[in-house]
Amino acid sequence: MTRPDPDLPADPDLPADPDLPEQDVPVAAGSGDEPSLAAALEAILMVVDEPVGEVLLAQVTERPTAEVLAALHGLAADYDRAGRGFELRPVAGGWRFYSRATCAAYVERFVLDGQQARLTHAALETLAVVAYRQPVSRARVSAIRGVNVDGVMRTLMSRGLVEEAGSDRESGALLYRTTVHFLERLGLRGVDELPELAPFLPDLTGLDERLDAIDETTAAP
Amino acid sequence: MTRPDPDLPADPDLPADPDLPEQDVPVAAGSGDEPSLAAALEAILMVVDEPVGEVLLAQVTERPTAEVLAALHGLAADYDRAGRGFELRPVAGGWRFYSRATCAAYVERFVLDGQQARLTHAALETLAVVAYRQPVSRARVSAIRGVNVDGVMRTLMSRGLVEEAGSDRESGALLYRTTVHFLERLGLRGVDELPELAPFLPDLTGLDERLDAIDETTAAP
Amino acid sequence: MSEGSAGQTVSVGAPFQVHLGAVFEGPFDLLLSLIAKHKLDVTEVALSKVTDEFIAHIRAQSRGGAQWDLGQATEFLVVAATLLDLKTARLLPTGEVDDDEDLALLEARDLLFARLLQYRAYQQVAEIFARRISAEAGRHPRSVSLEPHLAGLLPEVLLGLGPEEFAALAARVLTPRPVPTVSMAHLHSPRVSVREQAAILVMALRRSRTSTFRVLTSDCAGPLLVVARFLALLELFREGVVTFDQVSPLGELRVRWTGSEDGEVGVTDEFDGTPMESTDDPT
Repeated sequence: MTRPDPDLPADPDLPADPDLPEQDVPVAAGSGDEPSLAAALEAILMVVDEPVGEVLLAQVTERPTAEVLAALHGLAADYDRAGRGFELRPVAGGWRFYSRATCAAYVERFVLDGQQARLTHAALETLAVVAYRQPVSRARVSAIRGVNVDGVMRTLMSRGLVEEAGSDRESGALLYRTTVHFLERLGLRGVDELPELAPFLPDLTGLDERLDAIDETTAAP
Repeated sequence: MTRPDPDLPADPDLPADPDLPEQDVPVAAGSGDEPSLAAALEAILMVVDEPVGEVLLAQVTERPTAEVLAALHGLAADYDRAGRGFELRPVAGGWRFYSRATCAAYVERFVLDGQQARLTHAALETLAVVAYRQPVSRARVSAIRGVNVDGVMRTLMSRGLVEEAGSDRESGALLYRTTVHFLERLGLRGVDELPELAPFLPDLTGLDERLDAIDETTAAP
Repeated sequence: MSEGSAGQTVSVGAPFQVHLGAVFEGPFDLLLSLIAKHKLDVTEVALSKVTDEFIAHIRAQSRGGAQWDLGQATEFLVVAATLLDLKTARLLPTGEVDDDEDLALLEARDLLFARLLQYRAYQQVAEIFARRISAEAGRHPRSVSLEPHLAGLLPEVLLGLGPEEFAALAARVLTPRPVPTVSMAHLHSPRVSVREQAAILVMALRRSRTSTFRVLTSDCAGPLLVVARFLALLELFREGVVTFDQVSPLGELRVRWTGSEDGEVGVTDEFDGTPMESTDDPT
């Protein structure tokens, strides 16, 4: 602790740092008191505790959605370029401030639940099947994976990654889907952002009917 | 507003150096993967709910308090100059990001527009668990609902429906209970007026044991 | 049953696994690993080439004295039977399709092949999921309480429920979800001898000449016995005293006795040695 730095009394009039490179950011509108759109968005996003869609942001700021979207992307790029400790990202259907991954080591000393239990292979595979097939019955997931998935599905539900989604009209089987939390964990805007399954999968026309037959064979209690 | 750090005794051996260089204030460190001090501070403050004091920030970033303080002031000045929608302010107990006062009109409109007067389904369910299990820890509520309830609990508290109720003697976990305001909203005079659950319940025998088991399962890292 | 690595958070109904240095979850996982191990493409050839090893691993599993979940064991058996069929077909002089049985075999092969490819696709996507999740883990969302002056602006909250409805909601939330499977963890697996089971099968088949797997296992008290009978059947097949056929894929597995009317049938006791590092076999 023998650093040469004094315990500097905080200077109330600390001058603006002339070396700061970020003076050209387009945030300041310069038009009197009225804040710029970018500043208004920043202010709103400061108080949200869940992702906010650009449509709602457009309503509140009374600006066209396209303009709002452009401003959001502009801010996000601005933070990235400046290497700020936070980033603005579209996740799970909306925009939200996140701490930057490179700063994770510091943040995690404050955010206690930062370390989430790792998912097993079994859980990840089951999650993948649910994600691409939702809404899907447990029996169907079992048939695709070739193993009983009851335990894994329970784990996924208790982790808030999968939830019930009504029941199948014909069979009455409970159906499952992925949650918003799943999107957040993967950093996806929506399920439509999932990588294409097709490159990994040949044409499997008719396979589902066959799997249904297998469902009946193997899913019997 | 800003004052000398009262927690840190000035080191008499060190010469005062009013010209402490602020090379860490610029956010972009440019030094490889390691984030700059300013970026680390931004990351921490962006995700921490409570104000954080500079001494704690200095500990976590392993930098002298004076340097941290200078960086914080540098960031605050930077945001002010750029007219960002957020500001970094020292309040009682430490530093925190706030929405900027000049953007208040937008933020208020958002809060009023965006947050419906009606509670979400998730919030209602969480409230129900708190009401019938109070005083109860957040972990227990999470275990019962099967999802993380931190955000929802915050909402319930900010809506004045739930409040803190001391801490558990054994685990030290914070406990929560419903408020008088909650009872009023429900038209009841006391918690004892909540309708009995029994007629609605199939059989709760053994539920608590199961929940304890769940607690153990989900609390594991 | 294993190091528990695939089921670290799964306490009930832990998946059925087979050892091959690593832990496998399900027949497709095992098959794909075997194919990868031999640096084969996923083709029909690969399927028939890895058949022996696949069967060997089922054997090794049973030798471990592990408990078998019937639902999961079934999948292994279905795949094993299909693989055996494929292998048998390749041993035939020609690959020509000249009767319904061959057609059914082709269909079974295609189905197995398609399921294997489908499973592989999800396995690959699961890897992408894992990468995304770990990339995402370093980012933390801002999720803070409302600044006090803003919280004061919030309109009076509307519960929208009366006390009775609220109680009903609470009851529903507090009711434990039905547990979909019954834990068998408390059951001890009795020791089962494949050789003994083979003797039972020989008696039954000599009497009836033909039978089905379903009938042959109808008196089995538990999954372990079913598996032991299946393994015994494989042994008998190896001894050349039974043949299998399956009219439709996943349909009834028919067993026909082709051995002698009497005399000893030599079934090895390789399954019946001392259980290996079994933790759940009380012995």
